[in-house]
Amino acid sequence: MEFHIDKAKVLPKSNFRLFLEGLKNFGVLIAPKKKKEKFFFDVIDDTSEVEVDYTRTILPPKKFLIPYRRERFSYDVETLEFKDNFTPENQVIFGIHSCDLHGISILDSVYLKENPDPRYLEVRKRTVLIGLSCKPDDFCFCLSTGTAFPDGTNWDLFLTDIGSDYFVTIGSPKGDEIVISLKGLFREITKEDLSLYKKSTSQKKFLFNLDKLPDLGRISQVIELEYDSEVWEEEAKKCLGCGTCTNVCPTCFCYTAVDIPDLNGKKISRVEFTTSCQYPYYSLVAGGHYFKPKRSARFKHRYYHKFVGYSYQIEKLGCVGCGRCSAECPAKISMVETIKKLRGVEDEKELREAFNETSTD
Amino acid sequence: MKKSFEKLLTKPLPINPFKPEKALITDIEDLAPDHKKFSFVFLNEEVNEKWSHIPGQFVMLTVPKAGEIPISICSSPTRKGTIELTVRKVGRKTEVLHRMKPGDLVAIRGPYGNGFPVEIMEGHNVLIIAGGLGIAPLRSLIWYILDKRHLYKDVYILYGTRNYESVLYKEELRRLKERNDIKCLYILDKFKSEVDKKWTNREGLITTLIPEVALDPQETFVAVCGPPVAYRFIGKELIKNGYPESQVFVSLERKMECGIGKCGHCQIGYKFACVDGPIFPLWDTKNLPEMI
Amino acid sequence: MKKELNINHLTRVEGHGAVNIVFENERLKEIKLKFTEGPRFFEYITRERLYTEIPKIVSRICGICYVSHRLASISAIEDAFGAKVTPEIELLRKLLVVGEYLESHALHLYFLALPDYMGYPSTLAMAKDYPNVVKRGFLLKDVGNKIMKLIGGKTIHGENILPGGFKSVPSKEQLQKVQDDLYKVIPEIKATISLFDSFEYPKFNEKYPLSLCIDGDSFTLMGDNLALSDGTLFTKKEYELFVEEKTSTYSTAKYSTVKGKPFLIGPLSRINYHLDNLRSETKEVVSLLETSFPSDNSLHANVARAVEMLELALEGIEITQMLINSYPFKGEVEVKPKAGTGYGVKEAPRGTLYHKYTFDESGRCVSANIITPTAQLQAIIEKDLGDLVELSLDADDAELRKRAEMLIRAYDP
Amino acid sequence: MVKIGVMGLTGCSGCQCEILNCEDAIYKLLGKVEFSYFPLAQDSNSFEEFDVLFVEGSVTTDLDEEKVRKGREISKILVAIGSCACYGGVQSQRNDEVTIEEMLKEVYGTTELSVKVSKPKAVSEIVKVDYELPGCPLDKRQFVYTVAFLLNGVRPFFPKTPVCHECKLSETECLTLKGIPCQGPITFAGCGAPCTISGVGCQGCRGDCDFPNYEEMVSILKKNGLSEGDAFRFIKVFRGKQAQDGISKLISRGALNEKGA
Ligand SMILES: Cc1cc2nc3c(=O)[nH]c(=O)nc-3n(C[C@H](O)[C@H](O)[C@H](O)COP(=O)(O)OP(=O)(O)OC[C@H]3O[C@@H](n4cnc5c(N)ncnc54)[C@H](O)[C@@H]3O)c2cc1C
Ligand code: SF4
Ligand code: SF4
Ligand code: SF4
Repeated sequence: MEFHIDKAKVLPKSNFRLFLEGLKNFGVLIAPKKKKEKFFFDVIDDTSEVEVDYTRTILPPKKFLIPYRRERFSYDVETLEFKDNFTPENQVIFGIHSCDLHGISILDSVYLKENPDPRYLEVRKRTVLIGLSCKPDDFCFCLSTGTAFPDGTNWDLFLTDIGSDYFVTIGSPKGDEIVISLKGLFREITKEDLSLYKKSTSQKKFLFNLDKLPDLGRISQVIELEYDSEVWEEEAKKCLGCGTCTNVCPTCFCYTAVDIPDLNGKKISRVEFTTSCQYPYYSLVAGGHYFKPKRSARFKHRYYHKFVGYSYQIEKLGCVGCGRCSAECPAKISMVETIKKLRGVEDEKELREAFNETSTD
Repeated sequence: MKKSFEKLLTKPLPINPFKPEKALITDIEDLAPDHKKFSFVFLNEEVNEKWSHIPGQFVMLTVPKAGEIPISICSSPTRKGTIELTVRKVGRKTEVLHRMKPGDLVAIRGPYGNGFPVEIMEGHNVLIIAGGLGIAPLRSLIWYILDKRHLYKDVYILYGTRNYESVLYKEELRRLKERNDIKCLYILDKFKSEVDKKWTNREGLITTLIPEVALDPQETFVAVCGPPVAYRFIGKELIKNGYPESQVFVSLERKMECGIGKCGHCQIGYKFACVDGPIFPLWDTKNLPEMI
Repeated sequence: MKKELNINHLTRVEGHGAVNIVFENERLKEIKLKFTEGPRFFEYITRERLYTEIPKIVSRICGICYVSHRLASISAIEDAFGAKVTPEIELLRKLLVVGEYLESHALHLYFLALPDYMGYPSTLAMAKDYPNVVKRGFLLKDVGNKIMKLIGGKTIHGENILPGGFKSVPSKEQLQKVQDDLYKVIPEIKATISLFDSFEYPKFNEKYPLSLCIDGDSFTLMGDNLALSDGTLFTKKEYELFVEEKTSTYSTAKYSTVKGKPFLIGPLSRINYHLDNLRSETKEVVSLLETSFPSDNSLHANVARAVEMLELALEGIEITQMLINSYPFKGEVEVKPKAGTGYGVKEAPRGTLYHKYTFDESGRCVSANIITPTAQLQAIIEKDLGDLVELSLDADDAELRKRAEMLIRAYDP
Repeated sequence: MVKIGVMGLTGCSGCQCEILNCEDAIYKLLGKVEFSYFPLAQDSNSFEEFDVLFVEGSVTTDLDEEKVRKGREISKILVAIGSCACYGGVQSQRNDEVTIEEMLKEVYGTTELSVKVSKPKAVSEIVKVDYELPGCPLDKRQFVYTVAFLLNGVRPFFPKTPVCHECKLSETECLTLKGIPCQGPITFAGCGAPCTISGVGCQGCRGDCDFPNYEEMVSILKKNGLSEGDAFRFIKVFRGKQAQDGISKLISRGALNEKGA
């Protein structure tokens, strides 16, 4: 067990606003807000705007760790002196669901395991992550990806809704510091709190439609085995190649860098902007050769990377089951459905039945 | 309770792997239409001293105003002092580079990638197969081997281009042909003129040279670099002639923005061409989809 | 003895124009104002298109007065379908027009006309000597642009201006910001009025045969009735009965007349007609001017333009206040297509504009007729040019050319 | 001094106005470049030689054609600005449906006009174009970037990603999913998705992104309430030949059948 329950506290909901106000002492407060019928993470001035009952935001909180357009350096044309004008501020991201916390830990691995990116490290050091329990909807499948609970601890505090209070688990010394500094707002846990907490976490499972969840066991092999399946062509026929699935994904990290000169011809900025493997230019090389010329190849690449690539590169699946890619896809392509088709759900059912028959004999 | 970057917190900040070192263009040589060879030295003496690389590795070269491009190092690490890069003019950034002059500043970071397994190759025959601009990274390997000639057994170089005009390093290759410690077979797609015939007496595809190589395939390491389309045919021919797939190494080109496994563009299947490559054993082509 | 004077490329006007003047025996024989702009067949391309596509397509008739074309087509569409919008939508549309006029008039006054009076080839060339004047031009344009961007979605060809209203409306804070901006530019507009009032405008023409603008109890740019200076009033449905269009043999713009006569439209026509309807603050400013309205001097259109800017900025301030007071409001009403014909007229910055469409029951356009200000101005500009030349027979070519260009620019065809 | 020209063919002048809206950039440029030809904004114009010539509008008359040919001859770099110059613009949306004579007769009552008129064409159908900055009108920031790139001797870089990219980054609710017809998925981004942000579907004014999936786009538009014919017309408004080719390819592949209605 990685976290110590004796370090947990209880935050009565009546103190919630004060808690949010208190967080502002630790940096710029960022939390989910409502925009028409959707939610998004934004800088919070007025804490009454914070939405705790949200299912998913359009973009994951990664936009505050790796902005979608960011300057890496600027340099002087004559001296070629490279400067990074990067001055990160302390920030507190509140209200991150478990899947997104896992998403961040995947980004941590990508950016920091090998050749650590100093800018990412700097932002990450200055970011406090505060998790929040959630209720899944039809698009969520974090139970299958094993990311329904915040078990790894790359976060600082995690709030679980237990009715009239939040059960607050503390995941880091920074989290502890926050709790201590806002001592007056918390109370000690009681037996009932603990049992409510246990109940609420163990019940999460039942909030899912278990029949609809994909089976991700040996998913890497399935993708490799079905590499030539027609399912790819079928699904890709619908794919618009719009890149929505990767832009909204908490674990996608691809970017393109471009040097942008200014009008005076003196200062050049090297800007990195988020891109997507679904765009043809992504694999375009000199001579006009596309390595992934077909839409189906690009389509397949995303699944391949999520379920085979990440496993090789960082030893985790690249999908945390947040459901964003399926919920936002204009063509309504669903990751879960594609996987099921690949596996051949029907076959599996028959198999199971056949298996049950033989084993009961 | 561990954050995945906890150990980084205790160490001093790593040097910024994105930050290039200033270098000076000392020499530019026209090799063929749209192909130039650039020589560089770092402004910082210390960097010059410390610089070393493995043949097959590449650098990220900042072309001022235009951006960064991955370019294979075509000079050998055995010859210290300058780094040489051969660049073909194909697009936005390379055309700006082609307009630069000796004395101009650029910036370089690297070397990146795995390079050819030169140490494992020791004690074996080496067969080098280059097509077109593919000779650039292999030139690094050729000179490396020649400078450590005693470590390797028989060495063959096969080089194919469209015509004589597009042959790179013409003088150098002509002299290599005269050496008797290596065997060089050059070929042109189609003879068009007398100069073509003077260069070589062979006409046709580079794959036709492979059966002529008199080496024991089991005892041979093969290094291949050329245009993407050629790999399939070369690979097939090599296998047909008995070369084990695990001993054939190909150098692959992909779009790259970072060179250090962060930008994602260069993914080949589950691998990154920049950190897991750009040199891959032919064996990988079986596992990595769309590799060639 | 001169025979002919040609100005092949009119500069600092939108579009492509040329003037051809022929003399005979020291007398003017013929004047032709040619627009050589390629035709774009808007009346044809709108056919078979769904009504939802129409405003977008006709918006592209003109990049400067696109708001007018859009709104005229929208009011024609709403007219055809019998749709009524809410007062708030009306107000937002009016605010949009405030933006359009600020930008269009500022562009015209500062970037197209001003260099003539200051003796420069262009406004950019003035930037060094008169940085403040040029900055003011940019500022006014910018405020107009911001309003159009806010309400329409883009500064030019904003797609949020639709039959039935707007898909999204500005927030209270944004409206407040617009109001603040408008308050800020009022002194700048007043300075603009004085600037243009201070120039000397040679008079060269007789009384206008006729002038036309939208009628109303107050200064208005949208409405259903039109007024001619001879006292005739008519409705938008009768527009085609009064304004006759002919294809010209030498210009790609059509040639229109009312009662067989050339007629004036645009800022001067509007200010002349609505002089008593202006807001009191505007009236006060007008009363202090050198220029006296009503005026028959075409060049006074520039002053009229500046006056309009003031009137509209004041209107904008009132509108934003009303909108803020009625917050929150709905930006859109439902529009249900049905078969029928609809008419829309609107005062574009350079003059009255007319759109008429007939739809089938599914809301697809069957036929369209659009009469643009440029077409209506062709005749009056030619007449004015004639007067000008008659008076300037002793002037040399360069001078004549300059005067002719100034005159044409004042119309902003 | 770098010589820049801004020339208008048949169009609405919106792009040229948008250039005049780039106040800051114009100030910065004043000392370095000379606008040697910009008839919309100045008197003294020389049409002699340019480092960069920006061309707005479609080629519709013989005068247009003459001008653009001459323009090409005398300029080092020719940039087509706006969807009229890049694709033919709104005026070319029915090029595949009717003849020019038919249109002339209908609108002017005669086929004899003072200028010779032909079907509106993109500039690239007449002369070689170095860069295209589409949009109706073009995007201000893209114009400034382009000028900055070109002044520095570097070709501009605008990957042809779809509008969805920018729409997502601004965290706008997906209109296609809400049932509103939107061309974002097949349209070249770069505008910042102002239309979808205001709740209006993308109208496709910037033309095709790389490898657009027309087939699926049409089928989504149909689900969102347009008939197949209306979906075609919707897609065709700004794209000129691009869409006409794309759609006729779909029809010939048998992917879609209807053409009219
Ligand atoms: C490991 C590695 C080693 C390399 N070594 C070398 C080397 O030694 N020498 C060398 O010369 N190169 C080498 N390259 C390739 C080199 O990196 C590229 O040629 C270079 O990055 C091209 O940059 P560019 O900006 O000039 O081209 P870009 O402008 O980026 O364009 C590249 C190509 O893409 C095509 N293209 C661009 N846009 C479009 C479009 N819209 N439609 C169709 N086609 C388009 C063009 O044909 C152009 O040729 C290497 C690459 C890698 C990955
Ligand atoms: S692949 Fe889809 S479900 Fe998985 S993490 Fe990314 S956006 Fe979420
Ligand atoms: S390759 Fe595709 S799926 Fe993988 S990180 Fe990049 S954009 Fe995401
Ligand atoms: S969102 Fe679409 S219609 Fe709107 S400006 Fe962008 S490309 Fe044009």
